[in-house]
Parts: sequence; structure tokens; C-alpha cells
Amino acid sequence: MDLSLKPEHKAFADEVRAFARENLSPATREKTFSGKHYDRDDHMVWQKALGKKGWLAYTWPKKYGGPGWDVTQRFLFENVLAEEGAPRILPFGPKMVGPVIYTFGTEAQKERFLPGIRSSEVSWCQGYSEPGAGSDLANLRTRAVREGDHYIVNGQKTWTSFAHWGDWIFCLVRTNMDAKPQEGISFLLIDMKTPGVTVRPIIMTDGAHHVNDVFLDNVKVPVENLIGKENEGWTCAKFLLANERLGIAEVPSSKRGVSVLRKIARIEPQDGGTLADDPAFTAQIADIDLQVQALEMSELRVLSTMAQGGAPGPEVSTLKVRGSEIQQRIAELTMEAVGEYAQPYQPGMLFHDTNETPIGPDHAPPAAPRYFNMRKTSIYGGSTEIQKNIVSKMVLGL
Amino acid sequence: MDLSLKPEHKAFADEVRAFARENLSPATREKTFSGKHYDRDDHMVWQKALGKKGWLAYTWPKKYGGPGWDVTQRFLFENVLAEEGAPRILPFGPKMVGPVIYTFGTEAQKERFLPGIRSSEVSWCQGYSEPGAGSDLANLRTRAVREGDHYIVNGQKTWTSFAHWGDWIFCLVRTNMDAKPQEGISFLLIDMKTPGVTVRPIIMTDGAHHVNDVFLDNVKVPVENLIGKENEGWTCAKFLLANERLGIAEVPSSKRGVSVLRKIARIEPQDGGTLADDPAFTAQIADIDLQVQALEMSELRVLSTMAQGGAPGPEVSTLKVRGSEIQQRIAELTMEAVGEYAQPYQPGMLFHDTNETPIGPDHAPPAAPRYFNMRKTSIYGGSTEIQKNIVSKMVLGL
Amino acid sequence: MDLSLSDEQKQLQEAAERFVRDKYAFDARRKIAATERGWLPENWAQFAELGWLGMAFSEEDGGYGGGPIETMIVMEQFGKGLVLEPFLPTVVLGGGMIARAGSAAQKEALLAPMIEGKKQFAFAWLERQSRYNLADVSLKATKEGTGWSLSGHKGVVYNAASADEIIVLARTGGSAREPKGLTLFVVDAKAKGLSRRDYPTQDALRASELTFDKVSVGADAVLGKVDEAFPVVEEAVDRAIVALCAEATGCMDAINAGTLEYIKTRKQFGVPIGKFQVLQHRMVDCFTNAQEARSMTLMASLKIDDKDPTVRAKAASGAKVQIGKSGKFCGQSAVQMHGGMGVTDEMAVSHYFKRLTMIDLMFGNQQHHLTRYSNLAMAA
Amino acid sequence: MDLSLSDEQKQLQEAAERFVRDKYAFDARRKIAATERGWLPENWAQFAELGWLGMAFSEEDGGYGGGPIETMIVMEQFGKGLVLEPFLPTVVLGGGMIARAGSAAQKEALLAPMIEGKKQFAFAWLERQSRYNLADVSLKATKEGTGWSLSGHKGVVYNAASADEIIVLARTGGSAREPKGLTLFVVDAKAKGLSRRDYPTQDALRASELTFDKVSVGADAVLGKVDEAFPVVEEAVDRAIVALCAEATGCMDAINAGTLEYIKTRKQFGVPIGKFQVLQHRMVDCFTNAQEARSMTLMASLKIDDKDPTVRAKAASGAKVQIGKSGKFCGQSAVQMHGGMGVTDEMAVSHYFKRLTMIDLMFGNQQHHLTRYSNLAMAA
Repeated sequence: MDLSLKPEHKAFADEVRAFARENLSPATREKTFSGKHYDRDDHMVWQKALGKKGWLAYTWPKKYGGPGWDVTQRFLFENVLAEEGAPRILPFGPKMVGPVIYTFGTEAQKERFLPGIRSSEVSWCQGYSEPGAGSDLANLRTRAVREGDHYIVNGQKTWTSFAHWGDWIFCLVRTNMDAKPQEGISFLLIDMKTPGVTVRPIIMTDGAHHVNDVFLDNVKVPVENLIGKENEGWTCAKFLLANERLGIAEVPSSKRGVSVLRKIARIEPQDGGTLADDPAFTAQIADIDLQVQALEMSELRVLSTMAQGGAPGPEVSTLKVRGSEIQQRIAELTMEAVGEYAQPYQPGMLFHDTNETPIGPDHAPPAAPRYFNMRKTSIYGGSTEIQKNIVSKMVLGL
Repeated sequence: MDLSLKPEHKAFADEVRAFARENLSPATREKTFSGKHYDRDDHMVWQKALGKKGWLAYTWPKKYGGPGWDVTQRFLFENVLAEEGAPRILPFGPKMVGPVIYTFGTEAQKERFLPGIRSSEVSWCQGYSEPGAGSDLANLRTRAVREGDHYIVNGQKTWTSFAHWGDWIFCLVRTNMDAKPQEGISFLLIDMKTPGVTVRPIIMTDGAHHVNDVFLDNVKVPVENLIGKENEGWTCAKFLLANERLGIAEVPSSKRGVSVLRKIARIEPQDGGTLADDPAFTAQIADIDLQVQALEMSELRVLSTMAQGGAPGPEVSTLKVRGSEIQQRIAELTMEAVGEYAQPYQPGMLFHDTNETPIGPDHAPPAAPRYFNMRKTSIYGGSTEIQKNIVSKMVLGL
Repeated sequence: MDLSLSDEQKQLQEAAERFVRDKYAFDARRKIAATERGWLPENWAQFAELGWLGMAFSEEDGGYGGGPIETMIVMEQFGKGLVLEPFLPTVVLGGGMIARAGSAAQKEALLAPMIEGKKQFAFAWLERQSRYNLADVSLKATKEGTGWSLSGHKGVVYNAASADEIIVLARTGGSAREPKGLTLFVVDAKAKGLSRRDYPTQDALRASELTFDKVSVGADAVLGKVDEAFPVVEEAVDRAIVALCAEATGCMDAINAGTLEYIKTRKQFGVPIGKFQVLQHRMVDCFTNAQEARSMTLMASLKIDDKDPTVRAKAASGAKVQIGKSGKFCGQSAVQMHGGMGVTDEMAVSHYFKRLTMIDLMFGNQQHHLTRYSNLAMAA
Repeated sequence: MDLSLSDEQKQLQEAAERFVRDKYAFDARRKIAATERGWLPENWAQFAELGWLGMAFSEEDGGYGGGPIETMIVMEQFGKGLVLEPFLPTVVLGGGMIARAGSAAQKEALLAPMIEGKKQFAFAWLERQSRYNLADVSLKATKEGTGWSLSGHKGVVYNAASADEIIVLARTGGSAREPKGLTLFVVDAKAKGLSRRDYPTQDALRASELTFDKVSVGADAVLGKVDEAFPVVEEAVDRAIVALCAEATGCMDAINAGTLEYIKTRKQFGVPIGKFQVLQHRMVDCFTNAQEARSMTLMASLKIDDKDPTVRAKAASGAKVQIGKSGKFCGQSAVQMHGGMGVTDEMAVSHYFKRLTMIDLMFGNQQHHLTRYSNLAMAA
């Protein structure tokens, strides 16, 4: 057993760092460290640079155009990028639909879709959730009826992140109304420009627009956009969810969050000194710092098992649960560090470039909105309650 | 609205205090403040003194020989006695079976049993729980079969506190095997000296003997010992449980616990000063102190509603839940205050009068055992889980 | 001991309930929040008419002789409706300090019109470096002839844009963070040299940053005694804290009721999600938390008039700790049980959550007041 | 990065598992605890034979060249069985300090026989006033000819009754609580002037209060340098903490497995109580807690050899915080889910709970180590 890095891994980390410093815009980095919202360009410019370098689809095997990295390289890549203030890679293409396509798709589908995902030329979004279904994913009502060489799709998807930026959406649709909930589902790729696709924003509690309702009204989808077999889409769905759950713990960004929090504590004034002098507050930072370390080490243990050929089991659900609690707690402590100056609502500072000076310190405007917004982490991707149900059943046999 | 006391209530409190100072033995008081176990005499001498004064059955109406106090008097009585270090009144006679007898019993039964309860000449214990039944009280298997003017009782009761001191036991027994679980149950009084009654100690994790198994093997019980009607004992059982739940929050003794904890913090050395200089520790005391205050005020609000003719509803379950958590937390903090010196196990200091000096400070020997032992408070009298089920169903309608 | 409401108090409660029901439905509130002022003059006029602006003041001060219980009753209902009218800065803080420290002339000139609904106040105490330390004040007031000249900055001043007068805490002596040497001034909101930057807060209230550039005031602008304002401010803030606690209990009642309703109707896996034991127990914990918040608020309301400032401070801090804890628990739980809907702007739940969160940050959060309480309790 | 066990380590793990399975069934342990010594010499001999007493020492010190990972592997299994043999005081603490600070002669005289199972140690550092401050030592050692005279008191000295030598931390200079001025002495357990009061601990181990009344030792009794013992002690205690953490993870595994089994079989309301969602989720939380404890223990075991004492100290304190928290959660939850049975002496669960509780109190509880970690992390 050994936590230290071999020289070639150190060199790799240096290469990643140099790349990030060269390709990340200062404005994007600043948004990361202050917790402000990115705009579309922040993501796209960065993702295209990664794509050009061949690093966007960094979890993919070489066979499909990925770099074929080992566990340590992935770990370093994710951590260095987080430290450097890179926005997270939007997972819908490279982490979600991409692996589904190269695992379940035909050769023609691989050739058609994978290059655009790797380069970030084509943006994807996810059509899983439906109104009223929530974490009960299999309870879906969007229908696809075969007519000749097309499906006619009708229904509504919701909570669709970045649908307003998306070129394509991957959808779970019901192709057999008579089957049991998890049967009769198919996995379909839909071009967002197809007539009948409408996107309506959902405004979050902090005023942000990330997620959307997507209405599908007699949308005509060619049969060749079906991934896997008709009525067997649940297999793709489960495969995708297991992949999603692993990275969703967001350890690298939480590590950055703790270090930003310590920085803020050293700036925030209190009783003539700073908040960093207050042991009651610094103990809370220490506590969340240690929680992040425990989560990281747990994740490494899972990855180490996987590297030896094991598959990620349902126990990764607990990583997702703890990861979301930790992100929420960091956001909460950051808001508390700001204190009374977390009260002004400053959408100008949150969403746009503006020449106004912020009210309070630079780190104040996103503090409360981020706390509100982070409550979603224990809801999306399978709520905490659902994850615990899964572990209870699949791991503990209860 | 007013929290202040009228002069007559102040005089009453003084009277109670004077009585306690006169009648509580110093040895008993010392056990209370240090958290050591009482022996039988500690309870009995004190309860008989209260009985003689007419204060043992202090919740009873005048009609049945109680003092007929108002809510404020009861509140003062309980608080003053706790402050003075009195052991809690064992509830089985005066708080449990007594009210059942005067509510559901015949005149003959009242005449026969109430005086001995009021005076503490007769000790009672409770035959509710059975092995394997736990919080699922109605699932009982002890059987009473009518034979002439007697019942023949067979079965086993468990978790019976102080059965080894008890003269009588009140039991729930099944008198109709064919009825639904909550029907076919009867409420029976059994003389512990009857042949076939055997008591076996259960030793707790700290080595203490408080609770017992009680075996009933062809025990012959006269029919006149049945309270209420045959097969309608569940009514008595529920009445008794509702009464039990109210006082079980143990606020007065928790108030004393907080003040003892502050005293210990002022004694326990740390870094050349005392633990009282450590804000991380005193903040934890403050937190539990405030929890006690919230619980007390919640209890007063319930009592105030009752004084205006309302009945205690199922929401008192939440008082029981919080009361047990608070007792556990006080015990935990007390142990943590003692630190490394909580490790020696000193049964001599816990159970007996001994001339040995304790290892560590005087307050050390009971610290850890009490912490272990207090875990029971969220289990007995209906576990926390059961109480929350009750509130969820009866109060929230879920 | 008596914990029952008088008949008058019950009537007050019903009237406040009625106001919220009639005027503060969710969509109506959204419209009020979107107005330039952020609150409705017609509502304020109704408060005056109903006597709410004067209820907590003595009859000799022109009020109706009520006290903290009356304030509690109204604030609780305001919490249920997330009422936006500036009752706290104007009546509880401004009115409270004038009643406590004001001269007869000041009461005449300020309190009487306030009770009639004709004057509003704002209280400017916070500065960038203050955090929760009420004595960490550096805005300077220097003698200028018979009057004073004020220079410096104040932040997050609620209701400054609507206020007729700003009550300003300034340093007239003493060193940094010394409680001694602070003085309160009543400053005309339109005074020369006073500039404002207005903004909404997270919870749709209105506040401002204020800059004082040699703002001149007369000697009669001093509220109370020069250099001796600290005890007045500390008491006023303790009273404001207790009022905020009452508002928070109302928020919790509303958010709990809404969540209970939601989990009874929202179905997943074929049953209402309220059938899942984990949500049932969490809902029970929410109600328990709200009960405890109500208990501590009631206790604080009953003790806030105590002559002993330590009793008062402990009661206020104790209640603030509880509502911080309970508010967070109820708010976070409600969002979680609402699922995705809980984090959208569309549902009332997120607005209650925001208000509960902001209440915790006002005048010292849970941690701050736990420390304050702890120090007072250990000193005893 | 590589987190997999070597083949030798896997064999060690299996051997330790086998020992616990064969020798530490619940009733067998009860009998061992009831012996006068409180542990079995035959088990100790088996440890020697299996090489466990020397595995973590370098080959030049007569050991087998393993390290903290080997200690972790064995301690974890000891935790599963609540093993009573004095491995921690003798091997981890005593052996560890001798290996780090001892002269060649001391290693020869002490470490070699210890590895053979022929010598046991106890480490006497705590005094009544020390709490968790390792430098709060007032037992005095004064020069006496070429040797030293020791007078004072030591408390809660584990294994003192069985130890051949007591390693005593004494003050030879400096003022109260000064890290400088502390010296370690190796004292014959039967030395004149050394008296003992023995007792069991809450978790069935054995400890003693020791009184030193002018106990004379030679110059060769000094372990390491005079006045410079503190870094040696701090490192040894950090290593002991990590070993304790490993033991605690074993306890948690055992208590969680027992509880899971219990809730699968115990019926209430006609179904196994493990069918109730609230218990299911609590059980999941128990497993998550144990996972986190294991992760932090592993990380600390991998970092405890770091040259930088800050890295070492942070790793040890961080792990101790986690096992304090996780141990409490798992222990309290297990008792609760066992219902009444959980608080009796009859069930294994209460014994694991007691051990987990005592581990938290040893060498600094959760709060103490959170503060230590926090100070180190903010200083960075």
C-alpha cells in the first residue's frame, strides 16, 4: 500500500496543470473561486480546448478515442483541474450518453455521435425525469410510437439541465404501454432542432436558469436513433446511472471549497481580527475538511477495487449521499462566514459581467444563493432517500 | 401570560423544600448528585416520608386521598425535589396502577389497594413487556384462563423494573386467544408472593440490577383482582401509557443534571485551569441547557392546556422523545468532562457504601456507567421510533 | 404561572391571521415584492388603523399598553405570510429605542406619528467590519458647533429607502469596539451628505448601504445620552431578536404545514410519499422543532421585560439559538421533502426557506448566540 | 498510489481473523476477562510465535520489517474480537518508544525479549490533572548520584499489573506543561517505592494507579535524551492512536454485522424490524460511518511514517475525530436497534459499545483532536 506518486504521475500532473493555466480564461477561474454562475462560453471554450487536446472524454478507453488513463491519472486530472479553477465538465455527453453509445450502440451510431461528444462540438442534455416521477424513474409516461422508420414521441421531460444549450437530448421513452414499469422502455436520441421540441426555463430559488421543462409534441425521431433494442432501454438507463453516481460525489471541487472557505475566514473581519481567529468557526472548517478527506479516501478505495477488475457496486450510493451533504455544508459555512453581508441579493454580480462593485466583499454575492442552490445536490441524481433505499436493499439485504 | 409565581405558590415551594431538607438522608442526596445507584432503602425511606405527609400520590385528586394540587404546585413540587436531590418517586404505584385503579376499579378495589400505594407500604411493579414483544405491546402471550373464581396465569414478563422489590405486579394478560391483538386482553393484579411467581435478574451493561424477568407458572389469581372488565384491559393499558409518557421527560432531573455538569466542569482540570475555561466544552453545556429549557417550556404549555380542561394528546410523545435524548446527552457530556478517569470501573463506588476512596475525582465512578445506562431511556416506555410512529399517525395523519 | 392568551390577545391573533389570509396569498406577496417600494402603503395604513403600530407602547407614550406578547402574536402571523411591511425596523427597533431613550419632544415628534402610520424608521448599526459585534462601530460623529457632524459608512440598513428618519449608531468617544462612547442620532433620511445604494435582500426585503459624508445634525438629534447608547441598543436588539424569533415560528408553521400537505398528496412508487417511514419521522422532527422554537420564543417574550439585563440577554440569545437550529432543520427538511420543486422559485417553500436562513444571519447567528448565552450562563 | 494488500499482508489478515474466530468467541472472551490477569499467556505466546510482536519493527531491531499497515491489520481483527491481550501498551507504545529512542543496549535488553513474548510494558504518562495534554506532567525525577529518583503519581496506566517494566514520563526540567524538560524512564515494575492500585476498566481491560515514592533508577534507565522526551512521546501516542483507530474499525464492523443480523431476525408487528425504513436508513448510516472510519484509519496508517511531524499529527488526529464520531454513531445506533437487549450485559453489543466509548476517551477525545487538527490546518 502506498499513497505516494510515481515520477511519471508527477510529470502527468504538471502537464495537466500547465494545460489548465494556458487554456482557462481568468474570468472563468474567477467565477469558479467566487462561486458565481458560469455562462455558456465559460463551459464551451474550456471544453473545446479539452476536446482538442483529447482530454474531454477522459474516462473513455483508447478504442473509442479516449486517453485510456489509469485510476491515478484520472484522479490527478480531476484534482488538478479543480485546484486550477476549471468548471466541471458537463457530464451529459462525455460521461453519460457517450459510454452508453460505445457500449450499446451500433458501429454507425458510434461513428456518427462519438466524435462530436469528444470534441464538445455537439452539446447534450438528459431526458430522464418527468413531472410527477421524481426519483421513481421507471414511472415514465413519455410515449414513442413506431410509424414506419420513425418514432412519434409525445410527452414531457423536466429538470433538464442546460436543455437551452443542448443540440441533442437522450431520452427514456415508453415504447410498450402494456409491460411492467421497467420493461417497455427505450433509449432514444433526439435532435433538439426537430419540430415539436420546446424548452421552457425553470427558475431556481436564487434566480438562476439551469434547468428546464422539455415538451415533446409529435416529435418525429428516426428509428436509427434508438440505442440498443426497443423495450430494453432500462439496461442503458441503469448503466448510465451507475456511471453517474461515482463522479457525483464531487470531491475535487469540495477540496477546493474548503480551501476557499479557509481563505474567506482569513479575510472576514471579527472583533478586530478575522474569523480565522475564532476556534468555534475554524473547528467547523476542520470538521468538514476531515469529512472531505474521508470521502476522498473512500472513493479511492472503490477506484482501487475497480482498477483490479471489480465493478462499482451499489455502495457508491453512499459516496453520492455523503458527497452531497458535504457540498451543502461547505456552502452553508461559506455563507455563515460572510454573515450579515450574505443578505443583499446581487443578481448582477451572480450572472453577468458588471462594472458595479459588489456590496460587501467580493465573495459575498454568491454566498447565500449557492447555499440555497446546493440543496439540490441531495435531490438530483437519485435523492438521498432513494440512495439509502438502494444500499439497504442491494448491499445490506434488508 | 405570566411566568412569575404568586405568593402562595412561593410559600408552597418553601414548604416542599423544608420538607425535603428534613427528610432526605445525606447519603441519598449524595447518590443523586453523583449519579450513583440507589439501594432499596434510599427509595423506601423517602417514599414513606412522602406518604406520611400525603404527598406521595401527588398527582391524585383529593377524592382518592391525593392533595389535589394545581399544575403550578405539581411543577414546583417536582422541581424543588429534584433540586434537593430526592430520588424520583417510583412510578409503578402512585403514577401507574393507582390512577388505573381509581379510574377503572370497583369501590372494593379502591379501598383495598389505594391506601398502600399512597403510603408506599406496598410496592408495585409493572408486567407489560414480554420477551419478543418489545414496543409491540399488544402482541402478548401471557395467558389467563378462568377456573371458577380464579384465573390461572402462565407466561413470562420481562424488563420488569424492581420486581425484586415488588409486593404486587400489575399485568396485561390475554384472556381471549381468538380475538384481535388489542382485544382479549385483561388487566390483572397479582400478589408477588403467590406460588408460581419467580423473579430472575437481568444485569445491565454497567453491572446494575434494576430489571428482571418475571415467570408466571400456573399462578392462581382471584377474579376480584381483575381491574375493569375481562377482555377490556387495553383501555386501562392505554390510559396508563398516556399518563406515563408525560412525566417520563424527566425535566426536573435534567435541570439538576445540567447544573451538576457545570459544577464538574469547574472542577475538572485542563491545561492549568479547568474545563470551564474551554469554550468548546461550555458551548456544549449551553446547548443542552437550552434544550432543557425548550423542553420544560413545551411541557408547561401542555400542562397549561390540560389545566384548562384539555387532555394530553399524542403530541406528548415528542416530549418523551426529546426528554430521553436530553438525559442521554447530559450523561454523555458528564462522562466527557471526566475524560480519561471515566475509564476505571468501580462497582464498589457505584453500588455499595464503601470506605475506599474513589479512583479519580468523586464524580468519576458513575460517569461512564450512567452514560451506558441512559441509552435505555430512548428504548423503554415506548421507543423513540414507536413514539414517532404514534405522532406521525395520530397528530400528523400520515 | 399562566400561559393562556387573554381575550384581547386572542382577538389580536385572529385579526393578524385574517390580514395575512386576505392580503398575503403567495401570488399577492409576489406582486408586493415586485413593487418599487417592496411593501404596500395601504397595508401600513391598515396596521395603523388596527392599532398594531402602537400596541406595544405604554399609554403615556401614546400607545395601547401592550407588550412583547402582543408583538409576538403579530410577528408570528407575519411570519406565516412572509409579510414585507417594515414593522421590525420601524416599530420594534426604531419605536422601541425612541420609547426607551427618547426625550418628550422626540416622542412627540417621532413616536406619535409612527403610531399613526405617518413615519417610518431604519436602524443603521452595522458596518463592514462589525459582523455581530454591536459595539464594533467606527462611523464617527464629531462635535460641530452645538451639533454634530457624521462621517462614515453603514451597511445592510433595512428600510432605509422608505424611512423618514435613520437612527444611526455612531462613535463619539472610546476606542474601537468599546461599548462606552457610542451615541444614537436621529438623522433625516434626506439629509445633505447622506447617500444611499439600495438593493433587495435574498428574502425580498429592501436594504441599503449608506454613506455619511459630513452629515450635520443638531444637538436635538441625539437619542438618549451621548456616549451611553450601548445599553439602549443592546436592549433594542434583544427585543428585535425575540420579535424575529416569533416571525420565524410563523415561518416554520407555514413551511411545515405546506410540507405535510405536499407529502400527503405527492405520489411516488404508487403511494403518497408520506407513507414512507423515513419521511414520517422527519416530518415529526420538523413539528417537534417548531414546537421547541415556539416554546423558546414564548419564554423569551415573557422574560424580555425583566429588569435584570442578564435575564433578558439570556432569554433572547437562547431563543435565537433555538430558532437558528429549528429554522435550519425545518427549512432544509422541507426543501428535501419537496424534492426538485423545493429548489425552484415557483414554490412557496423556497421563499420560507430563504427567510428562515436570513433570520439566522440577522443580529447574530446560532453560533454567536450560543457563545453569548454560554458566557452569561457560566458567569452566573 | 496503490491501496491493495500484499500477499503477506493478506496472510496476516487471515491469521488474525482465524485467531479471533478460534479464541475469542463471546463466552470465551468473558472467561478470559474474568481471569485474574485479564488476558491469557497462551495467547501471548501464540502472538510471539506468529511473529505479531515483532512484525512492525525493523530487521535491525530484531523485527520483521513491517510497519503501520501490519499493525492496522492485526488491530482491526483484535477489535472484531474485543481482544484483551495487552498489545497496545506493550508493543505499539512500549516497543515503539524503545525502537525510536532506545540505545542499542536497551533494545537488546528490552525489545528483543518483547518480540519473543518474554517482556511486557506499560506506559505511565497520565496524571490527575493532565486530561489530554501530554506535556501536563508533574511527576518529578531528580538527579541522585549518577541516577535519578522519581516521586509522584500516575493514573490509568494500562497493563501496569502485568508489565515487567513501566515506561514513565517524568519532569526533569522546565515549568508546568512545558514540552521541554520531560524525560522517559524505564522502571522495573517491582522497584522499591513503586506501589500500585489495580482495577478493571469499563471495557474489561486492566489498569492501575501508580505511586512513586522516591523510586531510584540508574542513569541507564533514561530512554532517549534527558529533557527531550516530548517528541518521542507525541509520535508514540500518534502511532497508538492510529492503532486504536484500527481496533475501533474492527469493533464497528462487528457491531454493525451483529445489528444487521439482529434486525433481520427480530420480529415486531409481525415483520422483521429490518423491514422498517427508518431502521434501514439508520443501518445504512452505520455502514457508511464504518466505511469512513476505515478510510481515515487507512489514510492515517499510510501517513504515520511521514517525516513531517505535522503530516503525522494531522493524520492521527483526523482519524481519531472520525472514529470518535463513527464509533459513537455505530455504538449508540446498535444499542437502540437492539432495544432493551442492547443495554444488558448479556449481549455482545453492549461490550462493543463500551469499548468504542472508551477508545474515544483515550489519548484525547473527538473534540480534543478536532481542535488539534484545526490548529495545525489553520497554521499551514
